[in-house]
Amino acid sequence: MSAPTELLNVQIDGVWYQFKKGTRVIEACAQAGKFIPHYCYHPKLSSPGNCRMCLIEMGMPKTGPDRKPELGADGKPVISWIPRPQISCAQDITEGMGVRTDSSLVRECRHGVMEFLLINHPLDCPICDQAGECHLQEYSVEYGTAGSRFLEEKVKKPKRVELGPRVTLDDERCILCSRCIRFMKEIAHDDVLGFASRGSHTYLTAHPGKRLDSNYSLNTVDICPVGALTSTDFRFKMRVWFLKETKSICTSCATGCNTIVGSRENVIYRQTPRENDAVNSAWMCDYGRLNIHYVNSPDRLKFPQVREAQGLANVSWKTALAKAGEELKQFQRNSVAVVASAKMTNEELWLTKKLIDSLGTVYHDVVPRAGQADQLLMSADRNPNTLGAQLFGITSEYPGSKLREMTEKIASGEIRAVVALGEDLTQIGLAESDLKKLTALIVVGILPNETTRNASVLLPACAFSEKRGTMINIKGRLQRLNHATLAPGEARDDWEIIRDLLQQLTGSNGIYLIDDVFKEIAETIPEMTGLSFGRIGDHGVQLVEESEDAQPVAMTV
Amino acid sequence: MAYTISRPKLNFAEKVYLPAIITGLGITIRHFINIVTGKTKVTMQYPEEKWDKKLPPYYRGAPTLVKDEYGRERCVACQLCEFICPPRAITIHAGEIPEKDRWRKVEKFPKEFEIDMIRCIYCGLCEEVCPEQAIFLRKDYAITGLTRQEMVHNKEKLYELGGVMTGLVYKWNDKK
Amino acid sequence: MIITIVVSLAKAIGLIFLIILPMVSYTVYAERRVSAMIQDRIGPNRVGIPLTLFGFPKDIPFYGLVQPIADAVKLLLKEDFTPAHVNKLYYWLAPACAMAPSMMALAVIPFGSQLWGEPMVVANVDVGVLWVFAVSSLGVYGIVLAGWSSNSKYPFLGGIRSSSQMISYELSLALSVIPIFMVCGTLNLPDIVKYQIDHGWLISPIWIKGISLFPPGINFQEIWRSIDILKIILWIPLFISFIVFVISMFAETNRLPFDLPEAETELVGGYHTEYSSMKFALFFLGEYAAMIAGAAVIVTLFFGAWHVPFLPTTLHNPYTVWGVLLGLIHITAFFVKVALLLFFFIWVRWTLPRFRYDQLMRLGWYFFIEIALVNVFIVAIILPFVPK
Amino acid sequence: MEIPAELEARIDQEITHFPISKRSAALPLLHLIQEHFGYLEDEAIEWIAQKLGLQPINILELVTFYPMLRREPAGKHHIRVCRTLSCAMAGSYELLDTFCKHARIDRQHNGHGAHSLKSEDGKYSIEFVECLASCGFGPVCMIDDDFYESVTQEEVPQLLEKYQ
Repeated sequence: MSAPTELLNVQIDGVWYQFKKGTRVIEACAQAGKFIPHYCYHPKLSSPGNCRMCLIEMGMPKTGPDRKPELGADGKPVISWIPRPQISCAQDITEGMGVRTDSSLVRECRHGVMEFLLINHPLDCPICDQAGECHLQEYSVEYGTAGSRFLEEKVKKPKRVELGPRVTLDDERCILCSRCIRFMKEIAHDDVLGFASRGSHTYLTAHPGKRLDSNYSLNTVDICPVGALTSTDFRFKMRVWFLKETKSICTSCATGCNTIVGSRENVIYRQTPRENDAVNSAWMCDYGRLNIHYVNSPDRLKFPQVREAQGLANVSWKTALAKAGEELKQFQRNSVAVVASAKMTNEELWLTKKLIDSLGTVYHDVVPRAGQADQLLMSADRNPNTLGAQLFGITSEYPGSKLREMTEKIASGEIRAVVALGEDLTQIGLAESDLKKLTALIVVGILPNETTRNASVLLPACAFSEKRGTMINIKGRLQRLNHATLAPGEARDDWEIIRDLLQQLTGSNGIYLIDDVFKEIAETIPEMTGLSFGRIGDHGVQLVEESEDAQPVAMTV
Repeated sequence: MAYTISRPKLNFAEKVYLPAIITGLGITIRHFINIVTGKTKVTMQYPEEKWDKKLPPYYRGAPTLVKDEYGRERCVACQLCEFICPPRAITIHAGEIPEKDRWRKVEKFPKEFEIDMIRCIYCGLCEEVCPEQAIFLRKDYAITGLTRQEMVHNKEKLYELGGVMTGLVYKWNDKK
Repeated sequence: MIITIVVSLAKAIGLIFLIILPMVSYTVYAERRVSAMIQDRIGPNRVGIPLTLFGFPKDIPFYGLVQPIADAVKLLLKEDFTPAHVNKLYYWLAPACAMAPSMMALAVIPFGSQLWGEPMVVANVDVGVLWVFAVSSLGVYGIVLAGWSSNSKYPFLGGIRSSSQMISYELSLALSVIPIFMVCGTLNLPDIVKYQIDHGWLISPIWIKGISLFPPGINFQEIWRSIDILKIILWIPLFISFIVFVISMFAETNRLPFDLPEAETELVGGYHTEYSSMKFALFFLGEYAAMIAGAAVIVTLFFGAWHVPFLPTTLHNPYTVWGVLLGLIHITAFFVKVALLLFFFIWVRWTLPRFRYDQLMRLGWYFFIEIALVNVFIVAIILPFVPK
Repeated sequence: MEIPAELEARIDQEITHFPISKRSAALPLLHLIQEHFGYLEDEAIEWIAQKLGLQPINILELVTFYPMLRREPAGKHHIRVCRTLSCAMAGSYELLDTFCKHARIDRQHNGHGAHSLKSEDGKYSIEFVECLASCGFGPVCMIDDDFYESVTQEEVPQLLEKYQ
């Protein structure tokens, strides 16, 4: 925001408002509280103006013979109305413009447009996954006519088309708004979609031999106003009106895209992006979006276990924690190592730090996960909270730098006990035989792996959707995870487990709520002073100034 | 703001209650005498008397699923009945009709369709909400079972009870 | 001596097990049927002889008369659950306390004239009425103990309500019958019955003597003499006594409209909230037994007990068939009167709503005690002028 | 698909006609290639897209939009039947049916969009076109580059006979 923006006067439904120059008419109306139905218009995309749903009546100030606007009795310009309706999405406001959003002409236009859009629509809402969040449904209730006058045969178009590995297309439902085409072209920069043929036979397609396989393809499903593009993963799984929507963040990489987790009866069915211009605009990648199904895996660890002669046996939490405490107390300062995870929340990391301090060990680090960053959202760091781990001193500036030393000492038998928090030790270069050498291996995890199978005490924890907490993304933004589903079996929140482990070592510590942990953090860490879960809000709080080398986020409007 | 409700002033007869009590006793004894002398109509004596023959066409018995004249299951698993069901008796798991199937154009079908008859309140909202005319309340009303499991009607049972319903709207006819 | 004991035992056992207990069960049945009929329903009409159990095609419904037996079997077979937080001794004692007093009260009631020369009263006690009051007011202990020992808030409230209610109404109950003793000059119940046979039931203002069916005949002189203006004046306070006594009896037996200790809608069943199975049944039956005892007392005091007008009270030789028959007719007459009163009790229950607690207290302490007290003085003033 | 050097030279020359946006050269290029090969195979579409720095889908949109651009080779002889109003009223629909019958063209094969229809032996292909500018003498048709007016159904076998 450099120079003060010029304000323009616009009359909307008889009332004069002021808007910034450059506002589109449809946005001005929205700001004035007048909703204008639209299909092709999307605030983050260009406006082709092809759906005709946003037609309004528009007028320009009447100019007198002196080339100046005529003023009415109220001192405002007199508006001369354009006889034909205009689209409101592709035009910027001008000084003295008049808009009628609810005149009889406008209503008639909407009626007409809805009738045309539905002429070739298959009306298969009962099987359509979009039903319940479909603009065609909503507007036909609000602006459409109940019956159709169209008696002729409907145009047949391809159905059940696999546009790509993750997107299924039903061309009969398509209303040719071109949002998906524009998204792929303008945001994903992978121009594979287009309209073929013409007239009422026009259909959406990818070029033969090309597939919609971009890592951002599922965003087209989100922005599709009707049920033409559907997610193959979510297809026919659950009706959207059953989904409980929980605001959360994606934990698949360090970007921390804001999401909405859709779950029903403890099963997560989908994850969709939530608009946050400071992080992910309105998009997210397919990888993060679909990386949710492990939460509902039948293999999830459900009961605390301890190693007995025959192998791991289910025990009560009390017994398991007591055993863990007993084992940890046996070992000297540096014969214990703590392998934490940068997938943990700040609260868990904070308690982990306290656990490390009370154990007195210098061997602690997180496991780095590096991947390829793309030019859009995905960051090279695939751990969602590396910054948190650094902030609380679990790891150094170079995450994972201590791991080599630790693995060597474990292999040589110098380190005899390991606390593995959410990480598989075989991933840091330890063989199963090395794990067997350990006297004590306390594992907190959610899915079985080599490490959990060799644990001496196994404590089942929660997946990202089952806990509350905060994380710091790569750009230093503190964001909140929210509780969407319940953990399976007796699995417990990670922070509770770590707190209980800590209690085994130091006795009662007066922490009963996750809010207590956050309060403690906020009191200690200067960057977080004065913050609370409530203050973080749905869109997060910027903790540190955005650094230069952080991933830029695609912000094309 | 609080305000005072003025209570009616009672006269002596009302204060001693007795006239009211006697009137009340008169009313109750009249009902008693009427039923003893057979003047009062009472409810139908169920196991001996049954209404089966006189059930009206709109009678709401057990909800069932129906097939059409081509043997197609009409339900497309839209789950509106599951949504509308006040006691949440209905559970549906949807599936996709394979490409090779005769009815592939319908695309979606219920892999599992269960109605918990212990929960069902026979309100008929499922029938009313069904956009495919697939679920109907038939005239079975004495739904019994020895176990809870038995009282959960699965898809097979629902089709067995529902049978075939012809002459309904056949909207998938002209779909590709 | 032994014969006296045997005969007394036979009378007691015969009365309780052959008459009262079945009557209690069938009062429950009557309660359900009558309430149903008042509410335009049918009530339990299904439990009969379960012939289908033995392979027959159909049961005999028998108007549901076997229902009480089914109920009893059900209650006996139910799990007898004692909550952990109760005071065990009193918790177990309370149901017995609820049932026993009403049975004991019946001991002094003359429920018939005589059979084979033996007077039909278990114990002919001179202070019969006092015995009745003394014993029946013990019934409150059952309720109070149950309420207290259950160690739970609703039973506790029920117990408290019951004890204060009992105190309030015991007074008017006792005061209201004093005019009867003044008129009859005795506390002995058979003597009071005898007085009524001679001078007319106390409920009746005039007593037509001189008409006899055995042997048939009308003695006009006798009829003329039985109409006496002073006796009619005396009847007014006696009728007031009757009203107060009956209403107090409702309160004493915890019947609607005075069933505040139970008050399902407010106290979840009151004092017996924590009880189940046969212990609950004992409370339940105790309540009906109290009702029967109360009705028996009312019948004895105001309705001439076993007396049937126009029938001879005794024959020269009570050992003949006719003598025994007359004895049985008298017993039947007594219980028919009791049954009619029970019907009245039920009828009232399904007509009137429950009183509010303060209304109940107000009625007891502000009106009934005063009325009963004034009544005693009125009778005392009138009585000297009435010819013996 | 082999683009002869001579054709490529013409194409390069054509592109220079559109100095501001190469994209505008797409239609002339499509015409050139269809002229040369008789139709536009997918490979050609991709070649043009690459040539103009576009995505194949952008070219495909054009190809499917314009009825004169073909994605399948036409028959040896291509029949065009006018279906604009005056010809339609004079019986051009029936004429097309008759052509199909005699040329053994299966009309059921028609998919969506405006594809021309081809006989089994590949000898004839047929399509409806809009006005051929002889409205006074309908129905009219064109076979290859020859123009026929007032075609009756009886003449159809003879006409087909001419084009073997």
